[in-house]
Amino acid sequence: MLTPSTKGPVAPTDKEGYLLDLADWSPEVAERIAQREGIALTDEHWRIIRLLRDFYAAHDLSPTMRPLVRRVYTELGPEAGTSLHLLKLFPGNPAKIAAKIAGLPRPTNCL
Amino acid sequence: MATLHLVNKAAAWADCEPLLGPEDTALLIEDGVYAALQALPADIQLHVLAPDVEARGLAERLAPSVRLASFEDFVRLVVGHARVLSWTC
Amino acid sequence: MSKKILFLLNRAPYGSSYALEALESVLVAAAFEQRVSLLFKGTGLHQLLTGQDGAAIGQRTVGKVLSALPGYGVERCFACRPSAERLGLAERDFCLPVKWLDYEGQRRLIDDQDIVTG
Amino acid sequence: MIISVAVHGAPYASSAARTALGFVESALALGHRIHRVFFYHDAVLTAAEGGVAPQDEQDVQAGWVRLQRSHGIELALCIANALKRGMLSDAERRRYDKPAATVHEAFTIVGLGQLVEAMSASDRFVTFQA
Repeated sequence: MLTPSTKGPVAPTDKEGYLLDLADWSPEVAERIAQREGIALTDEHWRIIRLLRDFYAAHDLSPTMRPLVRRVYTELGPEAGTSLHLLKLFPGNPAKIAAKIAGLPRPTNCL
Repeated sequence: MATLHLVNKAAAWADCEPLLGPEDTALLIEDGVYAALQALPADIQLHVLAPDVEARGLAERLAPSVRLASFEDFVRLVVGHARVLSWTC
Repeated sequence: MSKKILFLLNRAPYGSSYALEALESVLVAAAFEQRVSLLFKGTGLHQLLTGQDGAAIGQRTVGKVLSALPGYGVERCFACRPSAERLGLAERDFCLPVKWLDYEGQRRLIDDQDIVTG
Repeated sequence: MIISVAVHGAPYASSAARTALGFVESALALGHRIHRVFFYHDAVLTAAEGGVAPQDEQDVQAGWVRLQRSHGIELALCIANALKRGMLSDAERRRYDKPAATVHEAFTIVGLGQLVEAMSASDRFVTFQA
């Protein structure tokens, strides 16, 4: 477990913490955004973050919850690929919070 | 059940026409009403939206088989068909 | 209630926001568990071309978004054969598998829908 | 019958919002229920606050506002399409730190899910293309 610190590069974000310039993203920036969300990133988190970044590179899309769960299921297996698991890693709204940390645009606002 | 085809550009008629089923109806609106000036098969149920026809000076130029529809007729056509397909281009 | 919704996609992928914004509504309809089908017609078939890179003009890549559709549960993608013949396109040009329909097939597809939109 | 309507065309550059208005007025006159009017693509600009219509042209926005007042019809703007075109409610204005709200108060900004809900909850769905 990483010790929360207030150090690390700062990148400009909007009021909800999404990066203004996606090119500013780096693993250090991710740690910093996660910290603001009250999340200490573990390897489990990083597997999801990498998968999200790959998804975005392939599809120019921040996935909403269902396709995200589906992709995690196929790529990382049935234990990781449940909404409950994602909810544990990224409490609240996993698709939104994980996208924020992964440096993707906010998922299309459905609700 | 039948489809109501809305056509709002004359050039979109070429896309719509091959997909008109025997029970289907076409309603030309906006710039789609110009499509009613060309020679069209007589067996098509063809309506044109009256205010759009009037605005464009076409009322006297329509074939007798073409029917003028008011907005209320438009609503009745929508209700009387299972679905509405809107063509544009 | 789950409905059968057909999206008629006949806009070119770039040059206006119609194609991408239409795809957004396709993805949301799928996310809300509607039975979604797509019918590509006319220059809408150009959305399916491989090798697109929207970044060259500062836009998202329509072909990349389309390739996400199976992951959203959208697997019913149809293409108008007469349009493709007119435009000189074949399935090997496409980034997504499609089922080809002639006019009769398209009429049957439309007749089977609750809603058709763009 | 329960009817919902999608409007796709920009005001002025297209007739979509005007034709849709005529349709909705007549549907109400014939006793049908309008579940939602969903403005998509450039049609979100129909809600622009502060437009001044020429005296000798129909004020299409005023027509929609009247219907909203008299029949309580929901005039919904797609949030994603509205934001990128500068159409902001007061809440969105504050969220994105913009100087002014630009959406007439008769219109509401909603997620795309409301488009799907309108399709699902209506007997007929009519799209007014650009």
